[in-house]
Amino acid sequence: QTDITWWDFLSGGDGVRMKALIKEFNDTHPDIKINATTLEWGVPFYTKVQTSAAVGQQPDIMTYHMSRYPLAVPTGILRPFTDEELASAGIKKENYVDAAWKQATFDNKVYGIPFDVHSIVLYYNKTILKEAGLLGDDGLPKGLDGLDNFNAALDKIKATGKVEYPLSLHTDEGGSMWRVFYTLLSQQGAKFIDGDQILPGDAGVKALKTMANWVSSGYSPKLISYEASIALFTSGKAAMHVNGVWEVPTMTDLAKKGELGFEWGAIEIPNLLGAQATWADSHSFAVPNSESKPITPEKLKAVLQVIAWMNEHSISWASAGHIPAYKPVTDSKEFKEMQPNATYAKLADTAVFDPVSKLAGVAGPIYEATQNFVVPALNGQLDPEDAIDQMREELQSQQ
Amino acid sequence: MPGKTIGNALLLILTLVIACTWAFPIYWAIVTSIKPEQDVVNKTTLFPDVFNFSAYYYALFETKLSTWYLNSIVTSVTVTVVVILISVMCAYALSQIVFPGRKLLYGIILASFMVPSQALVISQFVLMHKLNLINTWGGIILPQLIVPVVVIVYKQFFDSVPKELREAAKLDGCGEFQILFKLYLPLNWGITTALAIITYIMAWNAFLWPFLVTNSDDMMTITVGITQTRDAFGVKYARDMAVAILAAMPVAVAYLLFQKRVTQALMLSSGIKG
Amino acid sequence: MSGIKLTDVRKSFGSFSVIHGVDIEINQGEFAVFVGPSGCGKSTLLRMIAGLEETSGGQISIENEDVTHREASKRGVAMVFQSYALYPHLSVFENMAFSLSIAKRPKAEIQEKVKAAADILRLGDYLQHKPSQLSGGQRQRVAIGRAIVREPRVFLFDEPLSNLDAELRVKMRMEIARLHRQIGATMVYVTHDQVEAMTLADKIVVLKEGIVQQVGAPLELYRDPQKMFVAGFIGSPGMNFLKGKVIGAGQGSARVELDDAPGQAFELSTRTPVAEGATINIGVRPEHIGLSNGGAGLTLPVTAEFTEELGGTGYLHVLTATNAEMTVECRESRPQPKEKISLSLRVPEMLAFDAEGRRIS
Amino acid sequence: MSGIKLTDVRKSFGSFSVIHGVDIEINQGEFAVFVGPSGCGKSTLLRMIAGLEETSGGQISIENEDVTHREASKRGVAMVFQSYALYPHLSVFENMAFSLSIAKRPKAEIQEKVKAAADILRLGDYLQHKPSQLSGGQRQRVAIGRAIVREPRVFLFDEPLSNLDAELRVKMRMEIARLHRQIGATMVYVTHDQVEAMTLADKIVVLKEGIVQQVGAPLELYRDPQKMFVAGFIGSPGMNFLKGKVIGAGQGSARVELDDAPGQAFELSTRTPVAEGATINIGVRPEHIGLSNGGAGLTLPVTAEFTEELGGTGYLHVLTATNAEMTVECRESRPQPKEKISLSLRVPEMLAFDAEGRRIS
Amino acid sequence: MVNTEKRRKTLTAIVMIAPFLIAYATVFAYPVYKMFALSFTDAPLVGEGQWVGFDNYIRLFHQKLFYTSVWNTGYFVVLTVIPNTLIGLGLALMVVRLKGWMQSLILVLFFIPYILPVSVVTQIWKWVLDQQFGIAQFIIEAFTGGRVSVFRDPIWAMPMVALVTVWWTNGFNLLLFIAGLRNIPHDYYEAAMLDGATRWQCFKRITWPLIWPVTALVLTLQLILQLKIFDQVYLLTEGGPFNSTYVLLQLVYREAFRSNHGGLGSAVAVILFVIIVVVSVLQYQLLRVRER
Ligand SMILES: Nc1ncnc2c1ncn2[C@@H]1O[C@H](COP(=O)(O)OP(=O)(O)OP(=O)(O)O)[C@@H](O)[C@H]1O
Ligand SMILES: Nc1ncnc2c1ncn2[C@@H]1O[C@H](COP(=O)(O)OP(=O)(O)OP(=O)(O)O)[C@@H](O)[C@H]1O
Ligand SMILES: [Mg+2]
Ligand SMILES: [Mg+2]
Repeated sequence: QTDITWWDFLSGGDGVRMKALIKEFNDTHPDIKINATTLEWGVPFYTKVQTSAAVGQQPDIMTYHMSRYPLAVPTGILRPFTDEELASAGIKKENYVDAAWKQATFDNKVYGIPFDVHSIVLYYNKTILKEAGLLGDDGLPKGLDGLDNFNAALDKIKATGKVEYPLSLHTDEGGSMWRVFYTLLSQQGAKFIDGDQILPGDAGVKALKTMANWVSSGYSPKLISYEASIALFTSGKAAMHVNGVWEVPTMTDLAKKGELGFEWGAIEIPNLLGAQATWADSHSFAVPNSESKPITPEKLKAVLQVIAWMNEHSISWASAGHIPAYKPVTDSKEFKEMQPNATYAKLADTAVFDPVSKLAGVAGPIYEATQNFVVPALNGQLDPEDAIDQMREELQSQQ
Repeated sequence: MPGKTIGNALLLILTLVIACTWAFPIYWAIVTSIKPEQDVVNKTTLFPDVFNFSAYYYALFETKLSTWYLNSIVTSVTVTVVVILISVMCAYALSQIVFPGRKLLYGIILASFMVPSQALVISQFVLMHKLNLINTWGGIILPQLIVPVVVIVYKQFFDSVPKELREAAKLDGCGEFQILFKLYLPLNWGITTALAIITYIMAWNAFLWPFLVTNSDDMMTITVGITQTRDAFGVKYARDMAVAILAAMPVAVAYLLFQKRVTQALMLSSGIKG
Repeated sequence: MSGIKLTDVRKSFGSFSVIHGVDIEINQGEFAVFVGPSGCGKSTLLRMIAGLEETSGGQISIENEDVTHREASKRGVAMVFQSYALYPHLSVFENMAFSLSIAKRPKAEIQEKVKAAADILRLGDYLQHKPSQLSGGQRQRVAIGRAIVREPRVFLFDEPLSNLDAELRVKMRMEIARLHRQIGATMVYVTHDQVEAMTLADKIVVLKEGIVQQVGAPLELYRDPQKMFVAGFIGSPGMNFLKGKVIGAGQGSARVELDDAPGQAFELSTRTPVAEGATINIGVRPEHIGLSNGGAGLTLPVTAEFTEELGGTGYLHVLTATNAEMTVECRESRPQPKEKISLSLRVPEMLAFDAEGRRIS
Repeated sequence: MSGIKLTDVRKSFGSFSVIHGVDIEINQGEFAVFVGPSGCGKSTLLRMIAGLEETSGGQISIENEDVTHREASKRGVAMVFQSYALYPHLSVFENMAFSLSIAKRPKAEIQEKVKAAADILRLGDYLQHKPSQLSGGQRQRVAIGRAIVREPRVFLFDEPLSNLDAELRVKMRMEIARLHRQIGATMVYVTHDQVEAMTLADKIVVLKEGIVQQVGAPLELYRDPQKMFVAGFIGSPGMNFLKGKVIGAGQGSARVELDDAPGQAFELSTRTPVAEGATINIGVRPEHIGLSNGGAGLTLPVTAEFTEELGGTGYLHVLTATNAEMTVECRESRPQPKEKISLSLRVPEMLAFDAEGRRIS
Repeated sequence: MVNTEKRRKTLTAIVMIAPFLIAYATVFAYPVYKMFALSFTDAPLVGEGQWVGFDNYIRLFHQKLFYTSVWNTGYFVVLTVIPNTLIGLGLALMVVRLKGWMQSLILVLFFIPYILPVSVVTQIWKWVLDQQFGIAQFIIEAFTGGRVSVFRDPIWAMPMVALVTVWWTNGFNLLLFIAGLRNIPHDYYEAAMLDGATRWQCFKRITWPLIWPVTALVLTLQLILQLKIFDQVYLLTEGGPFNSTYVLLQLVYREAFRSNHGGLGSAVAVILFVIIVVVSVLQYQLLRVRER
């Protein structure tokens, strides 16, 4: 029997589903045993990976954000897979979403296998939107496209007097705000990093001012925590909520238990600033590299087997809101009928991944800079123009 | 003198109000933990409408709380016992036996009192790596074994034991170890309890070091472990509170049971000269 | 047989010499008391006998064995401390049984010996109590019991009663005397209270600054002190001293005149020759002074100051012509303060000392 | 003028009654001593006078003013505590100046008053010392000094000497007496040591279980105690009590036979009538017992036990025929232990008490 | 003979000291040495590095975050040490007047936070102070007119971390003070009362000077303890917002464990070490002067 040490950062609905997958794998594979550890998402997870690999106590397999590869690969923290290794496990490039696969490939070496594509969506409260006259007959919101329309809609919602906030955003944290900021940036067709320039032009300021306006106008709460941002929505105190697809299970579960008190839906983030675009990232599987204690071939074989199996069974992962990276699954009928995924699945076509840079990625410098400059600016603690300037300067210095 | 009585009653009420305010966050955490998650955010009531223990069910059966309990207990108890044992012997020798270098040694220990062990995390981490103790109980325990204050406090208390007692024991035929374990230790049982409690609380509550030295959630102590259940998803204030309360429970219950003795023991340490 | 013998025993702490060549012999079964003012080295001497203090010079033997360099626990001595030094965490029984259980004696034997000691000391009812639950006198008894249980050759007591109040002290004093009669072991008892010394001792050793002043039975020291120090130290209230001058020296006798009673010269028989004109100290005990004018001997005019009243007896404090203080025992009359009275002293009851305090009569 | 007057004063702690209606009058300038066994309520009474303890009933007046419900600081009393209660962080000077500086008196006045008190108490050299640098006696003097400085109408002392060793106690006792003579204020002094009471008091108040037993001058209590308790309490060593029976009762007199001296009936004059056959207690002081066979009065055959030797005097402990213990003062001879001897008691020196302890002769 | 006696004593002493000494040398003395040694190299967290002299220190002295951390650590110490001491004393003065079970109950209420693990404490306070649903927001609203996300506000963050710390650690100080107050004999107050002192005068002239040794002890313990701040900051604010709560130990953690710069991390640790030693020596001297 091969024991596999598995680390992930998945909790909430993700965690439940991943645990179920692991259990199923363990049950169906008596020769392999996955011992899973869940660590805290973000900085703590990637710090642990770092230190454990340094002392040769790294896991055999771990989940890894695609956006971090440019940061991770040069530091040698990831172990590349050879073509033979992949082939022997039956992992084929063509079965995976192309954009995602590419992200994990450097110098023709594959450093990780994508598992999903996930993005942010707009959750909405049908009851309230209807009252504000913003709900179409198809049950989808209407009149949200374009910033002016959107803001007018927020006003209308506010005018109903039914909610505290028309739009709940997780305004106190860099990660969440990066996703919104990057989405708004991309909708202007702008890039975060262009060559060695960071945030060229005014797009950054515009995106940030848009967000700051929501907060200062009282549409969105100031500096609230992740949980509170969701709770505002689920408790009916906010009409709309921008968050990752991973919160879909939260809504589904509450609705199922009848605790939600309203009908909900989720759509792609509306086109506010010119072009349809949404931030996206991928979860992937990777193997940490360790000089002191490299992974043994048997374990590697088992690990690849696990990865292949996980992808093949990723339909249940889709129920966590994600879009699987394994094409045979997304092509399946089952997936195509899954709600609300089907409603927003088209966002995959316009998804924008994080910039390919060692500044990018979860728990990377950009996240930190967003925390330090974007968050205060959108909460009115810093002038948006200054914030963008300082962010630019800070990141430039780290480039 | 009725004025005095009214003054005292007012003072009592004031004290009571402050004390209740002081403890309110704990009450609030408990109340939150037994409310249904939706009630938590929907209604701010000081008392739950319905009792709902699903958060506890979750904390107990869907996290590794019991593993973390075990890790915490094993490491904290070991740390406490070993710290007390090695410190008491060292302090006794320093206090009662004349041997060359004793002043120097005591000086070093006194100086170590000021050394922030937290500043040593890097080199201790390196050391644990060399000893191959990362992510093990031993790794958690070892660096917590040196608590110079314990030696210093013991020495002060031993210094103040009347020397006649020691002489009487000597005449009664005791050797040094017997004097220590049959006389000095039981005589200073109060301060031993205090030091053990303090050491235990320190070990149980230690965060930074166990956080650094453990990797897998099977090795984490409870203090570190519960920061790992901070789901990044959904609304689960009640769960967070339930987990927190369960984490605090063993020590809290022990404290409440032995409240008088703990208080008395800890008060002894006020006699320590800094 | 000799119980304890000290031969030229010396002790210094660093360069500070505390005991300067002490020779004492205490017979087996004898009750010896070391007295002397505070700091004279009584405790040090006792602790050297116990082996708690190293001996810097000389020899200590117990029952004819040289124990000078033997460990304390092997000398067969037991000590009762001023502070009792009871183990506060142990019950009375455990306190008394401590030494035996350290020696790993059988349970039954321990039980029996403690029982016997407790009976002697009437502690039977308190065996399960903790020291803190006992009165001062009971604690003292436990401390003694702890010593008895070990059946030592020598008992040492270091001011065992000074923590007790006056009443209890008298009682415990008697108990210790009774104990000595009962078990008959050699005992050495240190005190700075001369009443205790007088009432308890078979033999008193008077120490001063690490030097033995005089050794003898209580009444011997009282009646025939060799030094002025001893004369002043023994007896309560203390002896009165009056300054005088030798106005005529003969063979074995001298003519003396007191400063306070000029013109009333008298003849003293002397053991050692004294020079004419030498200063001399005359000692008279309070109970040997008469209040009446008449009677034989010297008449001393004094002024009464006040009387300390004890009921039957009173101690009258007076000032002499030269403003020296004197104490007089009075049984019947009580002069009023400021009253001028005359005291009568009888020559045979006077002790004479030379200027260095050596006895000359 | 009356210094302190207590009228039917009562005190209970919760439901536990401690003082049961005490009436005492102390004249201005008088030195009154409260004595009694431990726990009899002496301290409580004193603290009520001071105002540190509320009064449950009755009236307390100081110099004819009713102060029963006045605050402690307004009563014009100063108290010296057993523990001295010197402020350890203040120098001797500051300790003595404390009350004045609390009252915000001018610097010069404080300086002067403290100086004066320090002179009286011979503390001049120690004004800058901290209490911890002083000896026990000096601390006691500072505590007194702190009281003097306030120029109170009344000084209260609660066992001020019980923390001192025996020698120092005697000395401090005299100093307090001297102080009283010097400043002449009303003083109330609590002690459980009857020797202190005898030597210091103008008036002794004997308390037992919160009830006044007898009030009077020291020798009055000594010679004419109204209760057996007082007779036994006053005098050192204590009075001897012998049991007897009334074998014939007359008008103003009774025939009594002692259990220890059967057949030697004697006549006692009585103040209160006694019934025939009643048990009676005869008290005799140790100094009123003769050792010689001859002489008038009763002859009591006893067995000598041992003698406590004091030099001039010795206290002989004897056992009577019925195994009662007695103490006899002896001045000349010292009977040997176990020796059978006879004591002679003279009837006029006997005190008789009935079974309840009330004086009958 | 005298020598064998001495030798025997020394031997016993060595046997008694050995366990402590061995532990001390390995997990304490050696790491201290290693910390200094590492700070002069460019070693990663684990593994050997090159000797780089004072490069690490020079780098630190050019880093803004370093100064921020030093400043914040000091700010935190000021915010906790003195309030903690004063509040402890104030509460002790109130509690010590009570009797019996009432006193026990109130002591329990004040003391119980002390036994909670730090992560529980931070969890509870995050919830109590939650910007949307926190119950304490009612009070904050009453004072500021609006809700404040206290751990995300550069002005509020550090004081709030300090508040939580005071709440968490005050129980122990309270106990020390109560014990100290109980050790002041009642006689002193009675004597002062007879002398006509008011309550305030009693406090100023008797209680305060006599409780001073305990106060000094509390101050010293607090100072050393609070300089080592990491846990609460890490769990409550992670150093934000804009590094306004970034503290030295966090810098150690970041450099060594996140960025794998063992050498630079050690240099920060050395500086923290030096600061603590210097400050405690200074305070010790200061308190001693005050005592005389
Ligand atoms: N360990 C020591 N180091 C230095 N000097 C000491 C030591 N022990 C005692 N001395 C000194 O030796 C002298 C005699 O002390 P010792 O205790 O024998 O006196 P003592 O007669 O018992 O007095 P007391 O009646 O006060 O108990 C004193 O001057 C004391 O200061
Ligand atoms: N605060 C109190 N509460 C309850 N009972 C008390 C209190 N103070 C004293 N007592 C009781 O009152 C009685 C008299 O006490 P008090 O202190 O006056 O005795 P005392 O004569 O001074 O004794 P001692 O000689 O031992 O000092 C004792 O039984 C004591 O237990
Ligand atoms: Mg001594
Ligand atoms: Mg009393």
